[in-house]
Amino acid sequence: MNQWIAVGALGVVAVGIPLGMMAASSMLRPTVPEQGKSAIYESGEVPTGTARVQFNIQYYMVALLFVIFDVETVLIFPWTVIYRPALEEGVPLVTLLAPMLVFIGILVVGLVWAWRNGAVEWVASPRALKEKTES
Amino acid sequence: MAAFDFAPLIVLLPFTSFFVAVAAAIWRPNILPKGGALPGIAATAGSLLVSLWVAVEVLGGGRTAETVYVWSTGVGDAPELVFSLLLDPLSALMLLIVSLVATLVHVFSLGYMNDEDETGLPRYYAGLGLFTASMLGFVVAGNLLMAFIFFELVGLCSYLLIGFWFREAGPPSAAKKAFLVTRFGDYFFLVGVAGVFATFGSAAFAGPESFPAVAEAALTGEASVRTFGFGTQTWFSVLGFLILGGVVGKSAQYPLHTWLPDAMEGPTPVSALIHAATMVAAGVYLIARIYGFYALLPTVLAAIALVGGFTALFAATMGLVKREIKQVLAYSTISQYGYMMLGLGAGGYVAATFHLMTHAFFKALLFLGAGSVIIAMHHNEDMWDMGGLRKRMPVTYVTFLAGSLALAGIVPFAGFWSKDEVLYEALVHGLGGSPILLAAYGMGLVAVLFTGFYTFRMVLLTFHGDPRTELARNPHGVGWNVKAPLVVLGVLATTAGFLNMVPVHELLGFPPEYLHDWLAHDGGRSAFAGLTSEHYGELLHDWAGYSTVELSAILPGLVSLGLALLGAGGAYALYAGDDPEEHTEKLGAAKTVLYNNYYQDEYQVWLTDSVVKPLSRTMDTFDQGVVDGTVNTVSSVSLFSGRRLRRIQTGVVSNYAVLLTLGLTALVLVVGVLGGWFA
Amino acid sequence: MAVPPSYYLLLSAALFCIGVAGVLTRRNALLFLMSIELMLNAANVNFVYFSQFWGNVTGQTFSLFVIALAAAEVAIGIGIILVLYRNFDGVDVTEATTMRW
Amino acid sequence: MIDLALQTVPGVADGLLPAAVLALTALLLFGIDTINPKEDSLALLCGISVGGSLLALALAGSLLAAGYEATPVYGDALMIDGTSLFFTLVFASVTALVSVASYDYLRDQDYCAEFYALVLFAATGMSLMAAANSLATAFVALELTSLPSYALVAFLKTDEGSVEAGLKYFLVGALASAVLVFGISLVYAATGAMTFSAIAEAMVGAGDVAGVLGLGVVMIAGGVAFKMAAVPFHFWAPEAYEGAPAPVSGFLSSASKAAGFALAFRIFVGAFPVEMAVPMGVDWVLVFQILAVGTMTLGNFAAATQENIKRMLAYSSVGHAGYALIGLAALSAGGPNGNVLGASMAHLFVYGFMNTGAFLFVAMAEHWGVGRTLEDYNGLAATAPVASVAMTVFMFSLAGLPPFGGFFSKYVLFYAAVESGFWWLAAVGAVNSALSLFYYSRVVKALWFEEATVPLEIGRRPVGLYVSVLAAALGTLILLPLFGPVVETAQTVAAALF
Repeated sequence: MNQWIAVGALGVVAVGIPLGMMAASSMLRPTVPEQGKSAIYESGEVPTGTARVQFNIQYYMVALLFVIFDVETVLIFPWTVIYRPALEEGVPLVTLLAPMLVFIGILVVGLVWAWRNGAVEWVASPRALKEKTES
Repeated sequence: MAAFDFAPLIVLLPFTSFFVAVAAAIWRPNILPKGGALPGIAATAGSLLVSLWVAVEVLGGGRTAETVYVWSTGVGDAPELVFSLLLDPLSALMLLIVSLVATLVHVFSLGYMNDEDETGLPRYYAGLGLFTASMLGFVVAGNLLMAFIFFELVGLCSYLLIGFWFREAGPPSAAKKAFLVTRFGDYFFLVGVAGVFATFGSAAFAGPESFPAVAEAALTGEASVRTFGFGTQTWFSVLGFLILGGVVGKSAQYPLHTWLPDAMEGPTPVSALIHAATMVAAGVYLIARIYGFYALLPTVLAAIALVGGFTALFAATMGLVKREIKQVLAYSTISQYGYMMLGLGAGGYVAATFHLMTHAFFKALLFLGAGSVIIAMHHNEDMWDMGGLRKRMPVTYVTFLAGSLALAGIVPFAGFWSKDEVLYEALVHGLGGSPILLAAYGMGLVAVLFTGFYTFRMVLLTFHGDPRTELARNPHGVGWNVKAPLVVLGVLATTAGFLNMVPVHELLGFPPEYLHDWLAHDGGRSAFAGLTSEHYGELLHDWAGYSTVELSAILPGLVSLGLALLGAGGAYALYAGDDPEEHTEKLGAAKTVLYNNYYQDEYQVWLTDSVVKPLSRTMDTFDQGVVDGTVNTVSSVSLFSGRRLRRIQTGVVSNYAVLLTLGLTALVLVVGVLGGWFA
Repeated sequence: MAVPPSYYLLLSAALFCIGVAGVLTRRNALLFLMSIELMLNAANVNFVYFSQFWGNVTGQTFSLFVIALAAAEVAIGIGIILVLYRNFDGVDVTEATTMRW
Repeated sequence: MIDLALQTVPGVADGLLPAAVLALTALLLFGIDTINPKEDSLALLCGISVGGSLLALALAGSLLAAGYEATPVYGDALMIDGTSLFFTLVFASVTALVSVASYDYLRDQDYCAEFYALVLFAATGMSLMAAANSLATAFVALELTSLPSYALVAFLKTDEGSVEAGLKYFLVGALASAVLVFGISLVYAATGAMTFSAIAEAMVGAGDVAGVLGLGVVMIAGGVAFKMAAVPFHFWAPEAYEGAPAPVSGFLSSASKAAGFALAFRIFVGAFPVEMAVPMGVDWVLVFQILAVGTMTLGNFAAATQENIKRMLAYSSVGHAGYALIGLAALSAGGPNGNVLGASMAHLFVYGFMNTGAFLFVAMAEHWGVGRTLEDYNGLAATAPVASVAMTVFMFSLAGLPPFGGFFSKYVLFYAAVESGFWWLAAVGAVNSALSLFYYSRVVKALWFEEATVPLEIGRRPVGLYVSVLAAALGTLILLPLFGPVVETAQTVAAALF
């Protein structure tokens, strides 16, 4: 079990150092609360509101597309693992390549569909347009 | 064998008329003259002719059991499911009865429905056609599954026809009650059918592979069947009781008789069809059809006899106090089917079949007669509003009287011979070492007295005395289409009993007992030897332990005749003469007569109040409270628990997740503990 | 210093139970989804370890499938949660109770 | 002829052709929508969808008729045999019915192409579920069925009911699939295998980890029970069926449920054979017995008290899952298992027609603007007699009244249960059937015997809905004479599973 002692010690140290530093600094520093300190830092810009704003829904759409296509690509990974050994074993190139082409083809159909249906176009919402003209 | 080739027509003809009427109802409601009656009449008359032909063929020794259509051959040792025809003396006889009554009912409907300008006639005739076709299909069924299918179709048709006047309040609920109560019995039947298949691998009625034959072989040890861990006899009895469940529901036996009086809400010709030849008869016919199976099971037989005897008595007492003419007839039907069950349970296969036949004639007659009275009375059914119809409707009166004499069991009308034989069989088998039958016999005997009483009370109140209302003074006339069926049935109700006059045969040595001979022989075909009354007699003797004592048929016949006459006389003493109230008004001075009338009235009140009413009321309370109560409790408990159960569905998806998790955990625990994972 | 298989089973079971607890207690649809992701990943722990334990890659490959399908599920789920937000003005799963019993 | 056609498709096993046709049809629909996203020609889309599903139906039917031999394809990942083709028949016919019916339903909707594509993707998933031969393909196929289904249920984006239904379906579904995956991982932990035959072989040596294996098996059972809508995994069903567009309800409650059963039959018969699992203490038969009894009872009891027809049908569909579960619950080592399982399959087949038909009738009523409660149906027969006759056929058939198809399937099912010695399952089923007659007959009574409270105006006779309702009714009736071949086929292919 002694190897676990090392792991535990690492944990203790990992938690202890930051805690200790924060404790030390709070004991040493002067405490001057001021409004500017708790204000949102926007690189010098004056913040227009809180950080808890609602994002435009289209951020999610793009993010969703990304997540899906990104994760689907993971499925190419097992194929690449067997690709070279299988070729060396004498499996015909077509047999090896065709399934992956079909897979990617289906993904492409989906992507093109999403594209044509306007999933990646940035449509300014009426409200956003209104706000823009007002400001 | 030409006749047998045409036998499927017996079923198909009314079925075609059903389609014609349905098609007419959907596309061209007015295309058919008489609202579709004529195709129905033609079809049922055609069935009757073919049935006659079949009967002649059977008389000449012809028998057949053939497969018409194979549903499924099954895989491996799974049984075949087939449609098959079985034509033997029993089914040939029943075919004649059903097709005859159905034809007459169709004709009568011309007067009862068409002439009264009812609407929806195509629907009515479609129902009648399907009803007839289903019953005929049931009669020719060659196996239990096919019988069950048609049995259910009969129930469905009764639902459609009882609820014919669905815009009124009563008929739909009566239809529903009839449907549900009989269905309740049928579910037992269904399980029974499945059980028969599982046990014997076949549900055929006839032949060496038939399930009665296999059952017999299994009891002697010559064949092995699956009995699911029960003793052979015990398991067979369980099956017998399950099938009996369907019979009790359809034949309106205690305690599932409650639907039948309500079913009077349907049109009267339908009542005639239901009670005389089709739905109610189906139950008794089913037992007769597989009598070779029941004859092996003394427990079930005793139960059948007791249920029958009790129902006969119980229904007869309730018939004593009813006001409406059709209600009296309804209770008499229950009572008469009780006799048939008694006959079957007591080993009187021929007697019960005989009573089934005579009852079909005289009860159809009585219902049609009542229908004629109802037409005349402008659809008023209260007997206390009638009286004196004798002079105004002579044909109806005479035929109705013939039917009543038959119902009451007065010699020489048909009912006497058959009822007497049923009671005789119960008595001789009871004395021959099955004392339990004596109790059933006793109940049947007492019921004879009551039957005589209520029958003649009905006749006297309806036809005799003075008219009590304006309606009864000027009744509506009835046409030939009402009278002709009445006359045909009147003749049959008078003479049908001569087919099997046991006491006369004993006394004089002739005429022959035609029905006994008809049912006793296999026509030289050994495959049908298992379906004869001779064979049933042997089975009853060997397995049910029924033996007979030597006893003259004459004395018991005289006893029951005496009781019937006593009952009839009682009714005569109470209800003969003119109506008390009317009488008092007209002859205010005639004090003696008034006194007599008063005395009658008092006596009647006393009799009903102190004897009959409490009895009936007790029966009624029992009926309403216990029997209906049980049924209602079951349904309300179901609905209540249903309402509780649906509350689980709270609509909050988190709760579903909780319940799902808990359910899964419970499953894991149960399987885990039983499977020893945690050991 | 091989870690015994039962430890991995316990780890994945613990993850799974945390997920279940989240499902049972959270009313926010997004957190509900995240809890389910946790349960899926509990399964992935099993797959990855036992793939190595049995010496075949079936389990590891399958865990890739699980990840991909989880992403697809999230995509559908976010879509449904969006229309939920529009119709019920919130993402509280206990609010949508127009149908019950 | 078929054989020739099959030779020309490289890389696709001929038995997979029905599934491939379904998938290609869905892709084709996507393609059409891609070319012209704004203007959907509903007739074209509907035609393609119906054509594709009918082609799949014909292919599956002819392969089945030709006596397709069981062939594992793609390294044992899928198994094409009679069972998979039989179920493909069910899925393809329900898909065709639903596609035709949706024609009228979608008339005023957007995203019609997506609707049809999703239906066909789900159908593809279902036929793969029926062909799954490995836990991996089983899970992927199940998700391929589920994900489009979630979207379909929530299809009416602005309708509160539809969205709520979609949410509940999705959340419960996600939970169930997490349970399923965890179950699979435990089975993999205990056996180190994914394909069914390998698991069955490895079970011999897994005696000392029976607990892990058993837990996994029960969790897998839970995961597929979600698809079947069996108690206690049914909670989504009443709401999803009630809130979803009625054609989708019909699709889910018939085809998706059947797919759940197909998968369960495959997994449990193939991977955990009764004669091995039960002695080990992994008594999944017991699990299904509990589920069957609970499902039958709860479904029918809850249905009996419903006033909303769609919800009543939803609960009745839960009840029918209970009947079909008898197929798994009445298995025993050395029993007539093929008969039981085949009877259950035949019941699902008949059920596919009658239940879809009933939901499509509800769709028609919704189309006319008739309300959803029983009272709103009063006197509908006077206005729409033909459709009401069809609905009556469905109701009586669902109740198991002869002479409709539902009677035979239920009869054969109960008979098979009795034959295997599980008479008590048949008894519970029979009692529940009796209760079910009560609520089915209420619908018939409302249609025919009650007076309409408000005069009903029917503007248009929707062609598509009429065609599909009548086709379903015809199917229910034709299965009367044809039931023999159906049940024989089902029992033959089921026997081949053991």
